[in-house]
Amino acid sequence: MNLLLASTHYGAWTPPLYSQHGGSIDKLIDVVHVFMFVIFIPWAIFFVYCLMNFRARPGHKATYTPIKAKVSKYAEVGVAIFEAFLLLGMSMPVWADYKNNPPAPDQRLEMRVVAEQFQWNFHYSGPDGKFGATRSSLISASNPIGLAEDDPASKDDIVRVNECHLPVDKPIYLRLTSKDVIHSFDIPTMRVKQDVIPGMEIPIWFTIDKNATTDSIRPQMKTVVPMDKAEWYKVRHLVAAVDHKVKDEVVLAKGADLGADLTKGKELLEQLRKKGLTELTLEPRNPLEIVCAQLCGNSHFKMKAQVMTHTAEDFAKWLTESSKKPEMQTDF
Amino acid sequence: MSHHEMSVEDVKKHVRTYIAVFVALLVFTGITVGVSMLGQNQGWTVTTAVLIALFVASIKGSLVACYFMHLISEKSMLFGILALCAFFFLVLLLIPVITVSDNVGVH
Amino acid sequence: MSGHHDHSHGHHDHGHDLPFWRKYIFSVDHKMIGCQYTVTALLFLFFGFTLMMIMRWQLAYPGQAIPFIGQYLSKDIAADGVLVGDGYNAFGAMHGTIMVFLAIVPLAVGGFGNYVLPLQVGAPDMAFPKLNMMSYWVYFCGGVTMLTSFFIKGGAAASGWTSYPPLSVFASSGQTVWLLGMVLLITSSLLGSVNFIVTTVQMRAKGLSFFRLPFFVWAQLVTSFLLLLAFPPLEAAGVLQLMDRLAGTSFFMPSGLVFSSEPQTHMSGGGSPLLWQHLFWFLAHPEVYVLILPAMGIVSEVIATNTRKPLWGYKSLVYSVIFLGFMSFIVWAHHMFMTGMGTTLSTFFQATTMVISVPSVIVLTCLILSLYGASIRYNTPMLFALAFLPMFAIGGLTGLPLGLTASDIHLHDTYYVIGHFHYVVAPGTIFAMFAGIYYWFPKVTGRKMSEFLGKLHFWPSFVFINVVFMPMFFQGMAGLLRRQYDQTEQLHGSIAHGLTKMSSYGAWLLALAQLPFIINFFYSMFKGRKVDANPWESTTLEWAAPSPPPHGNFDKTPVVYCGPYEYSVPGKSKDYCPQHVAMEA
Amino acid sequence: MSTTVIPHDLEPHPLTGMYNGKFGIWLFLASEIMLFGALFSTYVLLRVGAPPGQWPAHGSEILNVPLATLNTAVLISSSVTMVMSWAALKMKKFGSAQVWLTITFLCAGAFLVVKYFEYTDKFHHYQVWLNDPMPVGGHEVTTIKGHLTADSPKLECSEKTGAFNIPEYVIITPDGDHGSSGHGEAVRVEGSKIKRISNFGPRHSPYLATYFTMTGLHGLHIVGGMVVILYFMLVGGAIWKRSPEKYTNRIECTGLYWHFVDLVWIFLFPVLYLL
Ligand code: HEA
Ligand code: HEA
Ligand code: CUA
Ligand SMILES: [Cu+2]
Repeated sequence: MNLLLASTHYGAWTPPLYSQHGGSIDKLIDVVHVFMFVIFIPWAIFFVYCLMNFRARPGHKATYTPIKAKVSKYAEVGVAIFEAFLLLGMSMPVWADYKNNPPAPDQRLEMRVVAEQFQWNFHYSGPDGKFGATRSSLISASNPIGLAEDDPASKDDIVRVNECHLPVDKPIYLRLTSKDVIHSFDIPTMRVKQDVIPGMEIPIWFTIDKNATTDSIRPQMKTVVPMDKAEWYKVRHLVAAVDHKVKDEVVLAKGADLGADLTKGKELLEQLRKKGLTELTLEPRNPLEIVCAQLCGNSHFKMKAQVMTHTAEDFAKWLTESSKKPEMQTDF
Repeated sequence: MSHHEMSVEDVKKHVRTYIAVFVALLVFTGITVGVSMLGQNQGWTVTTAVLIALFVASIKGSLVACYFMHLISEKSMLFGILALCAFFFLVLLLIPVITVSDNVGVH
Repeated sequence: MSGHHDHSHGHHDHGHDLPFWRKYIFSVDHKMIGCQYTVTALLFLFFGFTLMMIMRWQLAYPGQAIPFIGQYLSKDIAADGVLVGDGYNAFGAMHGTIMVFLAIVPLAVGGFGNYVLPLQVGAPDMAFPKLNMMSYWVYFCGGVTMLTSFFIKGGAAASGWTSYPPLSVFASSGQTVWLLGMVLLITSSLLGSVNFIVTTVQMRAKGLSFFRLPFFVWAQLVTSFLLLLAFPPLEAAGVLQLMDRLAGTSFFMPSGLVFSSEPQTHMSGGGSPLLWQHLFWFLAHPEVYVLILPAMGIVSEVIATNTRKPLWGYKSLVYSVIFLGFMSFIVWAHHMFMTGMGTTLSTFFQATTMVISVPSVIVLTCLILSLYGASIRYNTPMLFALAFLPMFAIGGLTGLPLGLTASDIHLHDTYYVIGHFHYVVAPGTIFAMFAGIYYWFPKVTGRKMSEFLGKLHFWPSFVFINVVFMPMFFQGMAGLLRRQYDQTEQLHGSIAHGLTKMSSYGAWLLALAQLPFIINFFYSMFKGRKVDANPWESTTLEWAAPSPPPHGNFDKTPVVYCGPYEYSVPGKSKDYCPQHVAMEA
Repeated sequence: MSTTVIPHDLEPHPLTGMYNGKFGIWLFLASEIMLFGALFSTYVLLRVGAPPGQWPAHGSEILNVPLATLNTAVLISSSVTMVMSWAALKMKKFGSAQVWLTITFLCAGAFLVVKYFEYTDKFHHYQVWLNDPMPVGGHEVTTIKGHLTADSPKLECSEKTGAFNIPEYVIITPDGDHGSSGHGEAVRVEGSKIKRISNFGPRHSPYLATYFTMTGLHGLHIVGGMVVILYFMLVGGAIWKRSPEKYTNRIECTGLYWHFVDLVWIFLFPVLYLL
């Protein structure tokens, strides 16, 4: 399976997990699938047995009377009981936890996420902890959320487009809204998904694992891809993890892109092959992405944002630095 | 009873019922309007107003269904189907409740 | 419409002197209407599949020109032969719409239901023959309306088959055409379902009590109730969306929308996007059972005949589908778990979703236990019917993690969902449809389809359809989202790309595997082996009529003496006792 | 052509007590209940979810209750005449049945005429929403309802949205206190001050959207019923001659439909006009 799914650490089953609540979701997924196999395999064996044993052949006659199948009753009741267990024992508690227990206001990082065709706008309150007012009449390409400059609370606010900085190990509380159509806020690696609906503000919250800073997970995802498996599609988001050398000549420097564009990317791979490079050591340019999970128009597939996770100190540093430069607010 | 084998006498009896129902419907229409005006003057709560209005409308509706549409003399098979329909109708009417009440977001 | 000449010879023997257009075009005979439905629906099935094959090219080779056909596609759909984003979305939305509303439902209900149901209940025709004809032509107009939307400015509807507003209200005029088409299709279904219910309840042959009805009839009856009561809310929703698009109302448009940086102050606002989702899924969940129930009905008929023994647990089958039908009205919001639903509601809908899986389990159990002690004949219809069982099991089981909110967080809107429902509708329903076609072909034409070509159709289809859909579960697990014009734009999409290619190749090979079927279908119609009225030695009433049945169906009005599946009754000379033959003591 | 005899085309089936047509029409009505159910559901949702002030406290603030009461009476009458027509047929009095049928048709027509006046009245009534409050008749207002005067420029629709473009200016005679027209002095409002302008048509507000959609759909049902009734007024004699029983049945089915349409109105009236 790993071969088929490409040889990265992105996994053959669920993707890697960097959030605290995600473990219980994964566990449920695993248990359900085990359950499914436990039902399906005996079922399939019995099926095949019947197909072989009861085929029409000379001298073989069907029996009119139905078999007395207590087993089927047990199986049906068993299925029902197990479903009840899945529901009551696993799914509902997780969901209740996911929905009912928001982190206390003084312990969380609160921010606003405003979705639109086709970008994610992130609004941080800045060091003062107060969100500036927004007005739809002020919205423009350079002020995507319509932040009111005349509101003092907006002075230190930070607005970022398609770039989201988050601290690890601190509850994050997002208030999701949309300006136009329905989007869906999805971070597969965090097991977070929530539709973003215009006219509503929907909160979600989660906490990122302590050691899941971008800088530390990127190298974990390092992988070696043989040149003949390196199709452009599979490597387009990956960069060279080390200097690639052929006879001491660096043909692909560390951090180099494999090309964001189909033709150029293919050419580059071709060149590398010609130069005699046999394998690539790669890592994701950015391992954490926010994607849009709800069809929202022709560029829905491109609607994504990069998540940069930082330690508490780094995040605080980023926050103060970014808010100090008001002209940076809408610089994207 | 099926209308199939109805005698002229039966029909004449029916006609008298129809007239009575007609009068009742007109009276109830008057009541609805009157009550609603009263309610507006007295400043009843929306719930009261809705309940009364729907109550009167239901009476009128039942009269039409039972007598004009002869529901009162139909067989139980039809009731079964209409009960099913009524149940799903109620489910439909729950949609607003569930959309508004149990959503983590705010409108 | 090409299908009308196909069944001509079928009616030569019964010399009513109807003009051509009364006999083949505006026919009121349920059998001709059934054939019209079948052929039209098969053409749409083929068309829907073609759209998907084109989309699968873009998925496997994003940004590369589509071979052969790319250059002929209009500018709204493809630029320089490369599918564009809007074109992909339009094809996707239309694939879903066509497959569900124009292919499978008309085939399963309009085609099989119309042809077989009156015969199986021993009726001379449907209760309302003219209404029946109308319902076909309204469906036909709905189909043509949908197709024209490909040619108007801006292209066909591109907001998914689910048409969620506000996106669908902002969308180009293809969406309006989609809505008009849907209103026609819904009307057609309503007319049809009234006809089916009345026919089943009022026109059963003498002696044919409800518990002697073939299971297929039961499945159709429940299906008709689903259509009757679930479709109108979508019709209402369609009207509301039309109002939003054409009359500028705001039923689904909340206040304060800003579209491409322009505040939408010309609208009143105050609407609710979630309202559409509720009304849509209130139909669309029962609709998925509309797709599966007739399929279960067909499979049961084929299995009963070819196991040569009574169906196991006929009554529990009947109660299960009734319960299934009822429950299907109260699970719809499991498609909306990610809309911000709180714990109360999600608990309710998860619970009903788990409950509804129980009758499916019972149906499948009954069918598989019917195999025990059987004498299974492996002919083509039986192969397809048997393949239905494990495929439906896989599709159904993968519904469970979707029905549990917690796991749905990760799986919602990923290819896992696509995998789940294609397992039920493609190797599930489509295979059942194939089984039905092979099974009843001799009744319709008096000729059998070729067994050799049939097996040449079955085996590759079985293999390749799994190649198409199995990888989707793994992709979905990896987080790959559905409705992606270019999956490799995202990190996890690019990583799962190998599987995408595999799936695409599977789809194209699957198309090749349909060639034997198409050849077989037309060849056997004219040149197939002639057979008598009851070639499978079956018990239900349709086999009591001549093949093809004349106008009015039965030579002599049948009377029913026993249950539907009296096979291998001990002490009888033959291994089957037809329903219309009084059993010797 | 068809020698096929459909069982229970005329005589009732013992299980349901109904002939095919009647059973069919009841099933159809069940589906209609679900259709209007969805619309009522929409009404409730939009009303409950509306921010304060967006929805009128009572429909009578905007709509004409006396006219609608009249219409209710008209429709109820038509229901009675319809059932009388059927009763007459049962008594084998074809002539008077046709008379009752004709009265039903005329009532339906009258209903539509009244509805037409109600509709056009709404389309000639306007509301202007302002960017900033301005003084009108001694109060600061953010919105003005009223009629445009003759010298107000003609409003044009935007091609993209279908809504009125903001005109250069409008001259509007504000409504009196209770929505009656023609009070107060006409005011001139510059286009730059206008946020939005709309007549009291469907796009005006969720309330009117619901009103027009529900009554419009109901009106279409009336029109459909009228077509059927007209058909039987014209060819009834021929069917009666061929089979009196068949004709009686058809009128019964038509009646069932017609009473249902009446029944829907009985609910629409209080819901839209009075609440
Ligand atoms: C024919 C169509 C069909 C059928 C039958 C089903 C059946 C089921 N479906 Fe599916 N579903 C769809 C078509 C169908 N579905 C479609 C089209 C969508 C997507 C729409 C869209 O978004 O575009 C969808 C989406 C969908 C979702 C939403 C996912 C999401 O968007 O996040 C969910 C969630 O609950 C779900 C659940 C189920 C369940 C629990 C069943 C159950 O009824 C399944 C029950 C069956 C079984 C449980 C298997 C049976 C038994 C055995 C294996 C026997 C073994 C037994 C013993 C040993 C005793 N489906
Ligand atoms: C009944 C419903 C149905 C059926 C049968 C199918 C069948 C198939 N679907 Fe379908 N699909 C949907 C309903 C269906 N689909 C829906 C609702 C969606 C969601 C749309 C949305 O997102 O809005 C979807 C989406 C969807 C996607 C996801 C697209 C995306 O999200 O971007 C994909 C991807 O591969 C896909 C593939 C296929 C394939 C390969 C088949 C194949 O199985 C097809 C196989 C077909 C045949 C085997 C037919 C053979 C018949 C003939 C050859 C006829 C012969 C003719 C004569 C004799 C005249 N479908
Ligand atoms: Cu935003 Cu998809
Ligand atoms: Cu569902």
